[in-house]
Parts: sequence; structure tokens; C-alpha cells
Amino acid sequence: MKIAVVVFPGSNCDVDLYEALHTVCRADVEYVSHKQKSLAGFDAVMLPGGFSYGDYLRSGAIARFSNIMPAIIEFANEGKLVFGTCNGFQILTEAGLLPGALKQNNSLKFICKTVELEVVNNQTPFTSLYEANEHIKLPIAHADGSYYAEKDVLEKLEENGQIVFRYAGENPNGSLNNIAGITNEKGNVLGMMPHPERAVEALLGNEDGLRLFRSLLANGKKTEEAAR
Amino acid sequence: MIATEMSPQEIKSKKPYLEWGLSEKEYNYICEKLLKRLPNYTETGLFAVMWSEHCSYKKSKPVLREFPSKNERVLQGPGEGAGIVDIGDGQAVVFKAESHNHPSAVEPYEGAATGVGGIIRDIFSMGARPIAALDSLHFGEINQARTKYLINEVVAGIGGYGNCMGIPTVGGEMTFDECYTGNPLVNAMCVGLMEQKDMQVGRAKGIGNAVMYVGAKTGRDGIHGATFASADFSDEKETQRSAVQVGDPFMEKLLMEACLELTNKHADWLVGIQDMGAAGLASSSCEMASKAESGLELTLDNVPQREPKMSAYEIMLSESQERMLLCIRAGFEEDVEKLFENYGLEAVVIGRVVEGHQYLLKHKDRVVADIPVSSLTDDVLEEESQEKVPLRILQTRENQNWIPQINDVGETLRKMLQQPTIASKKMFTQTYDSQVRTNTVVGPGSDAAVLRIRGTKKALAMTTDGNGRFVYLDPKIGGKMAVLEAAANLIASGALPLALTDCLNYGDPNDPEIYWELHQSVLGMAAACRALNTPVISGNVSLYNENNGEAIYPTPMVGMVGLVKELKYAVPSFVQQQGDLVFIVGNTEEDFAGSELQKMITGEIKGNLNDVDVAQMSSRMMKLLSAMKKGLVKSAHDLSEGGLAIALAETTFGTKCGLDIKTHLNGEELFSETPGRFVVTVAPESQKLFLDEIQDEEVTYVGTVTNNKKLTVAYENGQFDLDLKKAEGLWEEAIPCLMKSKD
Amino acid sequence: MINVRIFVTYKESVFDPQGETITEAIHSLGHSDVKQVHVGKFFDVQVDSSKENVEKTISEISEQLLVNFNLETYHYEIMEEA
Amino acid sequence: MINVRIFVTYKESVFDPQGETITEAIHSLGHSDVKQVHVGKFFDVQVDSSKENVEKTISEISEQLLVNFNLETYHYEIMEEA
Ligand SMILES: Nc1ncnc2c1ncn2[C@@H]1O[C@H](COP(=O)(O)OP(=O)(O)O)[C@@H](O)[C@H]1O
Ligand SMILES: [Mg+2]
Repeated sequence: MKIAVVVFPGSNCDVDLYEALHTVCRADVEYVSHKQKSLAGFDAVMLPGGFSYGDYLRSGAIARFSNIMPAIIEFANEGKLVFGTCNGFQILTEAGLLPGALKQNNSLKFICKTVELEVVNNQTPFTSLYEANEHIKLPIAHADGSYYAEKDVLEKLEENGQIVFRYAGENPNGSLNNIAGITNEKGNVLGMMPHPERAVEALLGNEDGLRLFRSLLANGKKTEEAAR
Repeated sequence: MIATEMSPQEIKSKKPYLEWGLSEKEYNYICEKLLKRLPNYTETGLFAVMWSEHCSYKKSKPVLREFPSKNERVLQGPGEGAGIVDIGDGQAVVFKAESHNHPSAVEPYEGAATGVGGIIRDIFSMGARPIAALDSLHFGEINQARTKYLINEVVAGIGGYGNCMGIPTVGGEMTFDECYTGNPLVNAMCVGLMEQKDMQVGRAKGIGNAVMYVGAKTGRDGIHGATFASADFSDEKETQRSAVQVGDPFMEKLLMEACLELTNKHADWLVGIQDMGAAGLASSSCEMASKAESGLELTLDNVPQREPKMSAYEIMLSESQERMLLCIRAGFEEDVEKLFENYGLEAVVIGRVVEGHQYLLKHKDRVVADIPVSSLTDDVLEEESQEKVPLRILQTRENQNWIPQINDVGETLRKMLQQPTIASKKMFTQTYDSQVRTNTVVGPGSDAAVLRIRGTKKALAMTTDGNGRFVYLDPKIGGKMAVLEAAANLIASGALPLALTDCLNYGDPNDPEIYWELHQSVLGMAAACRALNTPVISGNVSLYNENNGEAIYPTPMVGMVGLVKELKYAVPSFVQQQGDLVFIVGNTEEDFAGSELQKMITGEIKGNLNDVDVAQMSSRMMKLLSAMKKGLVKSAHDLSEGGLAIALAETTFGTKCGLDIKTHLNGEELFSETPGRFVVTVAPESQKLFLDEIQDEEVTYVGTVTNNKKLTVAYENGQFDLDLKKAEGLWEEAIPCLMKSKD
Repeated sequence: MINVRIFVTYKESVFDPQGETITEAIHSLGHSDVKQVHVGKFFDVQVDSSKENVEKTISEISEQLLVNFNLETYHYEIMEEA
Repeated sequence: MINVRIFVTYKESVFDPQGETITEAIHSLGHSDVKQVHVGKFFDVQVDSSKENVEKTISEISEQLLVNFNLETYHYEIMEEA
């Protein structure tokens, strides 16, 4: 299984995602520039955190128009795995691959800390190695992480099991329904504000994010085998 | 802004240069001795900025020569963008600190942000990837709306820039004293990591080679910034225009990535690289020519400009941010253009290295400057400064020191935990991304930050320290203590101190008492540097830190970096396990002058400091480090503000443990601030080996780690119990509470 | 050249934390007569186009880029022709 | 109740990186007729006061809180009396 980590101008967690996959999970991973137009040969694509285009206008608003975006949208529509963390989540909502939007934290401040999360849905390709309703800890680091969607959209998310992660302790940013991460209707696109790639090594104090990448790699492999 | 330029004659008669910070004596020297003619408007401007304290260090140079700047590990000492130290395996660590006090006092968000931006450029201009940022911040007491505004904006500015760049802000310090109310100190430090083979220098040599400009366009930002930093400032007047520099971290991120690609992958194209900092294009270009003893010819029309109708003077002196100057081997100009274009950036040839040693500037088909390069960089009139021992010091020398009397030690400890200088700074540090790049093993809130170096067993530890109170009471002893404190922080993390950078923050050096403070504290710092074998490899001087004629405490900030040889022996600052034994390394004396306790009880800082034996402290630290390297130590925390009592409480915060302590010290001595002490925990089975290793009569066993959240201390004349859960709450809530309260 | 000012605000259903914080700060300054503050942003756009075409350009850039319809709404004013 | 809209913009010559980035993004969408974009913010303020007093309140809160005079300048419009 081959994974693309897309690098936008201003991405800065690209190295972290890459290292988590390459060094820790020993996965086959490659950086892909926002200028490229194709994702041919890749089985999953990841959008890293950071400040694409300086977060100017709105976080993720300008990255949505990158050359690579049509390929990512097509990739998602084909049912392949797409993952966005932090700024990657913001880009996915701006691009319409995920519903809703991320607005400025209620505190109006950037916040970097470890928060408690509930794995609400472990039936996704990204979370199958977590227990149902398991509580885990992951770091967050964002200024615009307050999830917002209209009431009917929220209801649909709840009904379809699209809410994958919820803040379980304090809600750090004002997200509606304590939403920390959601998928699209099909379940092949996941966006989340917390950073699992920062929690993959005991040395750095937290390994709770590791199973997300392992789930994805395991499910990717299964799909590959099925295809054969 | 500047309608018509004055002629050389008008300059001579109207003396605008006085306002730009050039003295009449200097002007006359330039006319009579250096040029043997009258300088024109642009030339006069160039002299004014290049001869400012900020660029020339004309006042502080004699003092800076006191610092040791070399040892077996130093690859690059002071004089370049940043200093470089060998850390083995062909790698090197690069670091420097920079003050942005005056810009931050005027416009705190942008002042702090551009301070961070500037220091990051210094690091990647050496060919190193910035891996961490730190800060050192000193504000007034949190009791005025203006101070709260300054704190919030400065912290937001530092975070805003570093977070966007993706460089973790991993540590720093923050203190609060009345003297900083009108003139806060905002010092930023950046640490970079590099392969020694990628080392770069800021040189423009080789006749015919191109001078290329990259990064943001030039506007009229910060014109006179460099000279402004050298003159006591008053509030900026309300105008429709503004010369405040605004940072663009997004641009800098692109610039950094592009420059790193150039330095690390295309070294053969590159002759030299330097960032445009204070005094912008003027200082970067003539320094690059000066260091290579070259001549330079620049065509200013080619400089990318953001605003119309900029004069040569404005183009040269602009302090627009996020710009770099490159010297590129002739023939590779287009390759460089392409490389930068790939990052969406413009690289433009603005001149060439030429024969001789003249600095030749052309603008709109006119020669606007034609002067020897060295006249700007080397011929500066060094100034001899007067020195005088301040009256306050002469007077206290005759007085007895204050000795505290405490009735309720437990209550005093609770109050001390809530003093802003001691209380938790989490409210601020959690607005910094301290983890990005996933190398941060120990982040903010410990003695020193620790970052692993990927692909090796090594790690780097880093810290910033400065205690203006001690330096105010006795500059020389205070100077020693500043360096020792930084070293102690690194040792407590299991790192060998390598070298240091500094920001020397003082008042008006024309005041002989202030110059004496500067000189004495540098002598003290230098003595400690020698004892520790930690040379000063880079630094910065910030003078004229005054408001309404009142100087700040003399505040040298020390930024120190240490090497953790094997990460597995790095120890945390908090206690680990029930049953571990607690030791104090270092004897406690009656050191209350300048202590947090003195400030809290008397509201004053007063008295004489006891001298410190730097050789003895250094040897004690090395012994402790060697015990750590043998795996004999489970946690270590250095004692600083608030002394032993505070250190004991701090080592339990965030854990499930408590401490049961018995000591021969009296209640007051629990708060004494004798430097160079540590509280260390050791597993019972390691006790003997640990004591053999330390071999110091100054090690005292004081108790054990427990599994209840209680600090029990039996001291010479009493006993107290502290509920650690409550105490931690007080310590965490103190600053948020002060920041929220209406004044 | 036509100058257009595009106003973008949160939809009414969306909580505006900045407006809330500013209102509180204004009250703590003693201005109890200020009842409510809402924050919005505007874009001053210079378009080199004819009057007929400018409206199309403005609504296109607003809808494609400047406004996120999940959260925001917009309107614009043609300021002047230069 | 009086509704006032306070407009805050960067002073002339202050570098506005956001405006530049947005302009570039608009160009890359193909709208080459858009020459320049400047971003500003506005505050819609409801004041419970008389017409005579409202101007004083507005200039006070602007100067004390809403505007950073190092970089910004402001003006306001009284929208309507409710
Ligand atoms: N220990 C480290 N700390 C910070 N940055 C690092 C570290 N190791 C590698 N990097 C950076 O991460 C990126 C990817 O690393 P690497 O694969 O070694 O470089 P490259 O892809 O240029 O060959 C590079 O930008 C490199 O500078
Ligand atoms: Mg690589």
C-alpha cells in the first residue's frame, strides 16, 4: 500500500506524518507536491497540518484551489482513503469533501495541549483497531478548530455514524456536539483536528495515535488482497 | 514621506544626522578623515545606520571582547548570523538570540512576531534547519491594563509566527517586575541543526558574481528602525502612515524552505547568504562585501518594491521583513531564479561583486553612493565609555542583609506558589505549538527543553535564563549566576552544556553607572563561561532600555544549549516513583537578597549577594551529570526562584506522588536562593553508587517519594503539610486569575 | 476601474465568539450603553471591468473563494468608478 | 437604539500579506480583471444612547479597544436609529 502526503505551501506537519508512517509504521510513503495533478499509484492520501497559504482568508480556503485538489476529489469519489488532520481537515471541509466548517476557537487563541477523546465509531477503515467508545488521548494544536454545521447536517452526521471522534473531557474549542473528527457519508474520508501523528512514539510520551495508522494500513492491505 | 532630499551642503548646515543618531564628531570625522568630502543624503543615511550601536556595537565592543568565544567544539563564533557548535557525527547545532524590546514596546504583536522571524532567518542563513524556538520575556507587574495587553500581544506574536512556521516554541522564561512596565524585554532564541558540510557564511566575493535579492518586496517599513533602537523612544505619533514592520510567517516559511534547498543541495551555486535584518539591504550588503574585502555595485532600480517612488535612502534602509541576500556564482543566476520560483518566490539580480573595495549604489541612472566599504563597517569610531559604581551599591555594601522571619511556613509556601514569577505559565505556553516536527521529548514547563535528533541516540537540551534582580544587586556575581543557572537547567535534564548565546539588555550606556553594570556583569558571565567551558558563540546587545529616564534592571539573558549523549539517560524534572530517595545536592546558605521571598514580603530587592565559586559549582554539576550518565538518577530539578520549598512542590506537580521530607534547615532557609543546588531522586538500590559518584560533602539525604499527594516537611524549628492537589491548583490558577481581574 | 466593497459576516445562527469577547471588554471599560457587537470582514476590491461585468466577477469570486456558505453570508456595494 | 458600523483598515503603506495572498489566489482562479484586494474588518455596534452621545461612545471604544493605531485607522457610519 502506497501513501501520499500532500505538501501545500505552508504545510508544516508534513514531516510528522511522513515520519509516523515511514519510520514508525514502516509504510511506503511519499511526499506529493500541491502542484502535481495526479495521484496515480497511490492507495491513500493524507493532508497534513500546518498553515497552508498562511491561513490567510480562512484556514484551508486557498489550498482548496491547488492543482492537486481535483485529483484528491476524484480519489475520494472512487472510494479510496483520504485522511486530513488539522489544516488537512480544514482543507477537506473547504473543498466540500466533508460537511460543515471549522471556525476560530471560542477562546480566540491557538491552543496546544493533549485532550481526551472518545472513539465514537470504530467501524471505519481508520479506527478499526480501537475499541468501541474507547477513550484515548491525542494532542491538538490549532487556532481554528471549532466545528460548525447546520442543525440538519449535525443530525445526519449523528444518524449515519459519521462522527468518529468526540472530545470526551473539556471541549477545547467550542465544537458543536463536541465533534473532533468526522467522515463523509461513505466513510472513506476522515478529517480530524487532533494530531494522531504526534502520538506514535513512547519516547514522546503518547502512542494513542498509532492504531489509527495501523488500522488504515491493515484495511488498505485487506482491500489490496481482495482486489487480487 | 521624504519630499526632496537635502544637498550635502544642506546636510552639513541643517544636521539631520543628529536625529538619525550620528553625532557631530562622527559626521565631521566622516567628512574630513574618511571621505574627504561631504557625504550626500543616501551616504549620510548609510553611515547613520551602519554606525548605530545596533549595527556597529561601537559602545559595547570593548566589553564583548571579555567573553571567551572559542573552544574545541566551536565551528563558528560571533560575527556571522549565528554561532555553530560541533555535536559529533558530522552534525552541528546552530543558535542565536535576538532582542526586540523597543519594537515590542510600541507594537507588541508585530514587534514580537518580527523578532522571532528575524532570529529564524539568522539560523537558516547558516545552512541549518531551525528546530526550536525559545523566548525570554520580562514584563511589569500584572496589575495594569496596559501590561496585560502587552503580555497578551507579545505572547500571541511569538506564537503566531513560530506556529505558522512550524518551528516548535519549546521553552523560555517569563518574569514580572515593576522596572519592566514601560519597557518590556522580548528576547527570542532559535536553535538549528545542520550537517557540518552545509555550513554557509555571509560573504560576497569573486569578481563578477551576482548579488541576488530574494523574498518579500521592499516597502517603507521600519525606516530608522536600527537607529531608533539606539535612542530613547517616545510614543509613536498618530499619523495616517505607519512604518511599523509587519511579519509574514507564510512568506518566511517558503523562503526558509527555498533557502535550505539552495544551501543543502546546491552549495556549488552559492558563495554567501545573509538575512536582511536591522538596517536591511544596507547592512547585509556591505557586511557581505566587508567580510570578503570585496567591492560591490548595486542597481537599486532592480530591488523589488512594494510602494511607488521609493528613494535610494528608503530602499537601502527599509526593514521590510522576510528578505535574504545571496551571492551567487556567475552563470547560476537562472538556476537560482528557477529554484525560488518553484516556491512562488522572486529572486532578482540587483548587483555584482566588482574590483576594488568601493560600495557603489546606482538609482535612476545616478550614482547615489560611492564610498569605501570599510568606512561603513570597520572605521566606526569606537567609543570609550565612563564607568562609575552606582550609589545604591556603595550604600548597601555597608548595610546588614535582610533576614526574613516567617511564622507560618506552609502558608508562605502557598503564597509563594502564586507569585507570578513562580506560578505556572501554562496559560501562555499552551498557545505555542511546542510539538510540531515531533522531536520534542521535553517541552515547556521543565528546567530545559529536550529535543531528540532523529536517527541518532542524541538529543539537544536548551534553556533561556536571566535574573535581573541579582544583576541589579551585584552585576558581577549576578552575571555568574545567570550563566550557572542556565547550565544547571541543562545539567538537570542530563545534558552537557556546550555553549551559549546572550542578549544583553541594559539602560542608557552613556550613564557611567549603567556602563559599569554592563561591564561588571559581562566579567561575571565570562568567568562562569570559562569555568564551564561554555563559550559565547553569538549574541545581541540591547541598550537604552529606559522609560521616563528609569532604567530596567540590568538583564543579561543567557540562552544555552547542551548535548544529551544518550537520550535514555535524560531525566525528567518531576519525581518518578514511591520509595525513591530524595537528595539535595549543594549546601544552603542565607541567600535572601534579591529572592522571591524578599520581594513578596518587603516589596523590595535589596542587599548584598554572596559570591559564588564558579569552579566548585562547575565540578559539582559535572559529577551530577556523570551520575546521570550511569543511570543512577531518576529525576533532577534545579533550585531557583523560591528555593528548596518551591522546588520540592514543583517536582510533584503533574504526578501522583508526594514527598516526605526531613531537613536541618530552618523554615526561612527553605526559601533561600543559594545558586547551584539540585533536588534529585534516586532509586534505593542506586543510593550507594550515586553517593560514590557524587563524592561531595554537600549532598544531603532529605526524605522519600510517597504515593499520596502531600508534601510533608519537618524542618529545624517546625513542620508543615501541604495538600499538593490544592497547591498545584493555586500555582496553575494564579496567572489566569491576575490576567482576568479588573484593575 | 471600479471599486467594490464586499461585506462578509457570520450567518445569524453561528456563534461569534469575537463579538462576544469584545462586548464584554467594552462593558469592562465602562461603556454599558453598548448593547451588542458583531464582527465582520470586508474586502475592498478593484476591478478593471465594465459596470455590466463587474457584478458577475464579484459574485464569482465571492462564491468561489471569499465566502464560506456553511458559516457566512455576504453582500456588496459598488463604491465608485475611478 | 442606534446602529453604528465601524470600519477598521490598515494604514496606508502597512504591509498587508493577507490581501496579497488573496489577490494571487483570485488571479489563479482566472479573474485577471481583479487588480487589488484589501482586507478590513468592521464592527456592527448597537448603542443605547442619544444621537449626541453616540459619537463620543464610538470614538472612545474605537480608540481604547477596537483600533490599533500603530497599524490601523478607522471611520464609522451611523446606520439607522432603531
Ligand atoms: N532531527 C531532525 N530535526 C528536524 N528536522 C529534521 C530532522 N531530521 C530531518 N529533518 C528534516 O525533515 C525533512 C525530511 O528529512 P530527510 O528525509 O532527512 O531529508 P530529505 O528529504 O531532504 O532527504 C528535511 O526537511 C529535514 O531537514
Ligand atoms: Mg526524506
